[in-house]
Amino acid sequence: MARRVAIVGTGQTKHRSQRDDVNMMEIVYEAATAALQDAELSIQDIDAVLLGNMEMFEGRALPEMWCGEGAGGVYKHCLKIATGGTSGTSVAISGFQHAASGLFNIVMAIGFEKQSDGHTAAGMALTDPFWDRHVAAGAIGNFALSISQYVAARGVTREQAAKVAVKARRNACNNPYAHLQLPHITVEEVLSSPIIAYPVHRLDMCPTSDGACAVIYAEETRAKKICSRPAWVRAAVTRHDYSYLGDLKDRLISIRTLRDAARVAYAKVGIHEPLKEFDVAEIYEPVSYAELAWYEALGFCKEGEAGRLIDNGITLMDGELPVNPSGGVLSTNPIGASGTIRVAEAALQIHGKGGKRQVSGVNMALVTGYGVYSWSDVMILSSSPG
Amino acid sequence: MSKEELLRIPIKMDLEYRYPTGKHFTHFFRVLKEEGKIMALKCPKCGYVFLPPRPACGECHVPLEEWVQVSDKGTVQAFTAIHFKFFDANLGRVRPVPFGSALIRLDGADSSLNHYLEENDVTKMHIGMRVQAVFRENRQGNIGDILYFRTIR
Amino acid sequence: MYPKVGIIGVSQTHFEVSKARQTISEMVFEIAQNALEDAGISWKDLDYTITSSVDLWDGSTASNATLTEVVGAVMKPEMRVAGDGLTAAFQGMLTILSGAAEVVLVISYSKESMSSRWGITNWVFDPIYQQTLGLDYLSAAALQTWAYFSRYGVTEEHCARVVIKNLTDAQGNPFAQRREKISIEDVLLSEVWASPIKALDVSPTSDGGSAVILASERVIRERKVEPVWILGAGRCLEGHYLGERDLTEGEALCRAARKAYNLAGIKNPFKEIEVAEISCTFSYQELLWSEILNFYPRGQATQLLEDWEAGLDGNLSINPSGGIMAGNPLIPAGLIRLVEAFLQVKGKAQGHQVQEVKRALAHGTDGPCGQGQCVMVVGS
Amino acid sequence: MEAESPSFFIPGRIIIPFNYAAGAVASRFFVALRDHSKILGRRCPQCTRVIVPPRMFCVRCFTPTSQWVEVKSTGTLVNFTVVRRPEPHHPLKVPFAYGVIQLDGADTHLVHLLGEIDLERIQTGMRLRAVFREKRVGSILDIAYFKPEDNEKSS
Repeated sequence: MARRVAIVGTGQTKHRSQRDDVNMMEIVYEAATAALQDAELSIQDIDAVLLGNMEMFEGRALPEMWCGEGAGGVYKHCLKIATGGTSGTSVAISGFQHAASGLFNIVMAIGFEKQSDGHTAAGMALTDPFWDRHVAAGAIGNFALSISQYVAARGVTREQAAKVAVKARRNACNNPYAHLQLPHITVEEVLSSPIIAYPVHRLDMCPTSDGACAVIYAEETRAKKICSRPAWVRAAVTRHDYSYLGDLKDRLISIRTLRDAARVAYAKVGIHEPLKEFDVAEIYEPVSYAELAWYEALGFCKEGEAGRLIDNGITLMDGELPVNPSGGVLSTNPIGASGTIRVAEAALQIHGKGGKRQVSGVNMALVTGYGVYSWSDVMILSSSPG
Repeated sequence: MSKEELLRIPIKMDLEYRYPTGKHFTHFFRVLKEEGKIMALKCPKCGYVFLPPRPACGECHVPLEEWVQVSDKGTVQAFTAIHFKFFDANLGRVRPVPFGSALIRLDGADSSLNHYLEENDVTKMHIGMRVQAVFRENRQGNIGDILYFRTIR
Repeated sequence: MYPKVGIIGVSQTHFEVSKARQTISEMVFEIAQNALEDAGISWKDLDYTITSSVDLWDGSTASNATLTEVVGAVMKPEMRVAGDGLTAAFQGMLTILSGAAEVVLVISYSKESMSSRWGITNWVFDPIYQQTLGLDYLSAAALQTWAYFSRYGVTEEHCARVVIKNLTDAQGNPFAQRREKISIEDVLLSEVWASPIKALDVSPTSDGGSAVILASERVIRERKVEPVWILGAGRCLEGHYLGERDLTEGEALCRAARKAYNLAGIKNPFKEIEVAEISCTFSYQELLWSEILNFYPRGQATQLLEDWEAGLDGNLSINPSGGIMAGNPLIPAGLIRLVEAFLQVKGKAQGHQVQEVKRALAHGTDGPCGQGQCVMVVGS
Repeated sequence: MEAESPSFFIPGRIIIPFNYAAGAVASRFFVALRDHSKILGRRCPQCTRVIVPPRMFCVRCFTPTSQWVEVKSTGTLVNFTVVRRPEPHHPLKVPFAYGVIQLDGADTHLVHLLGEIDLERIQTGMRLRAVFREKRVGSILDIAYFKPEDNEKSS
């Protein structure tokens, strides 16, 4: 009953720590028009516009009311999805569902954040008012605690984590939209950057960015007309977990949401050996250590072998499975858009429009999203509709 | 174009909220305030002991009604020391750093509480470390009644 | 509309000025449990949860995060529509139509007693040109009222009669918050908040929420349940800057309704729909929305008052529950309308049941002056 | 079952100083207000409307606006309300009035405050003139309010 759907266009802004030249609504416009241009469509072709964003970071209630104008949502079906850090992938999944439902033919999903307008750490620490708010220190605090467990259990070293941070910022140099482009960054530099929360160094962590990203979905017949090599959505799976930071015993170690979402998505597409079968992965790594934990949860390696994967360069641009050729969240982090950027970058790789960051012959791409206290989204895109 | 002045519009959010503690949290905070005890809720089906307390078990979907007292002593499950300064919207100012924080599984509970450590030197922290709650003198009925957890042997 | 999605269970809270004895998560758990019980299914049957809430209303970041266990989303998918609850039901329907789920819980709630309604809605307005002027939903609605009055000759007295109509009808609704008997004079003489809107023209702030359980046609056939089918739905947004909008023409609602009517095959809504539950935070909106929904020709919605007062609203009953005027929080208001539409079609609306309801319309709105609009038509 | 105990309330005050980028177009509009007490609009090349306050793109046509146009600081009142319920987010003490104003030379309406005006005698169709604040900072409130044009010096 559901229809096949593909991504036929993507658009991003140039992500920076502070975009003064555009306001929040205009940054959405920039991404929307870029995606329309990429798909060679006009706004009239779009049936539905979906927005994803973290409203507290800019102190907005119903930001789609204002920013919907920039998204081209005026006189269209337009709504906003917000699920914390996974907002960007959630809105992408909602976009897919809209197009697959049969009620909409061409749908645009846009993630955006203008962190320079607010205080992200302040917004992020406004967790539940009874328990965590009193002590919470946003995503950094959450990750620092989680990493202390992961390091103890798996014995990954800070050098291995730093290698992930280096890979991301070097890859970012090939991505004209990336925020942090550091061609000469070294492991030593990461390790000598200040500790922000033990054991996380500043350069282990993602930056805060202003940016927006749009992806355009089309149902099968239109997708084939619009795009010579559509990126078909083959799976989209979400898993959420308990409410409080202390609820999960082994946070990054098991990351059961990501494991289960990947298991279901892989089964749907018939993936048995992810490291071999995926040509590229765009995964949501807000901190260097998380990428290592995700390698295990996504089945790229056995438990405890994530450090070896990065040591051996398996996930570098010229490795067996390039992970985050875009530079990832570690290089670019407009939070509500960060997940959408993963989807767009994976689609871009299938479209063959990756420019200097293009991996050759991408047929199968993996996308993940992460948010709140370990919520996960997994999407699989492919050059074949399956 | 490059010389154009780009402006920002400052708007200060200052919103007041009153969060009612409801049935479960009221009981927890009342017992904490009046008796200095830490209470948790036990799932009648799987036996999991939840701290913080909450209306339902997420696995069994049954309401939680059975209160059990848990110890004020526990084991550190995860730890950190926060060094970066950030604006605390709850305080309306930057929160003082560094501070130690940990996920602490109190004896008798199955989930952990996210709270402050007295210690802020990570070289003196480890997973499995034993800690004990230090209570505020004039308890008011909120989580701040536990000031922090101190290291014990 | 084919394939079909049905509503198999609903629940709503009693609406109150303050539900201080419950936290949000306690309230939400109660709503969800009751909806599952009404549908006769268990938590394990749920494939997907759609929540609808807004961080600033809840006073915390990603506020759905504290609800995972009480909405059945531990190790399951949840998606939050950060706006109108009826739009969340729309998303829930799409989740089923797209093949991602077969049984979906849609839940929406708000506790307006925790903060200030007008203070929060000031943060909806763009910070560049409108927010610093101090606009909120109240002052924006007042501008819309004048625009409507001056174009169509509607008066304050008409609006007062809308209030009386709703509060009278609310007396039959066991969930309604405001059921006191008041007179037209009481409304007209109540304190002016933003002319011509007076205190009693405005729905009271409220705590509460509602839920619906949606299911695929396959599940419904397999379980042999009698659902209320979703026949059509539409959602639309219009521009944000008040000075660029024609506040009386309701283009967004017009388009959302057209889409819903087309899918449901409805040509004359006044004749083909028996009950309409529409979202009216302010009294004038019941008249304005009724016209744009094409129940009455433009400028003639006051006829609904004549009909109601003469007991002749048999053709199309508007807000027999007493509607939002009797007290519903803004965010879940649209989903509560869907619950009411369900109850009417099922014949389970108790004291406010309208006879022989085959089709009912639910309407939800968010944003200032109905900037975002959602319409859903359901039926047996 | 023990009797239900009344709740405590955990007070929460959310204090965050936001600082919103106006963007290039609104910045230039504000700079003109601040430095020259001038009101600028932008013209849409497609529908040719002059949009005030100006936008980087036309919301109707989804096309970038192309040209700066100065409009008059006088106009006609098309809609209004008198606010009497006080709120902390109001810029003025109640009672005060909002107006929707058709500025001379603009094709859209401007929403702003009304001042130096008898609140009982506001009428649509009234001619209005912008009153600029003495100390201007680059904000929509650099226009203090609009006052009746024929009402010299106010009452």
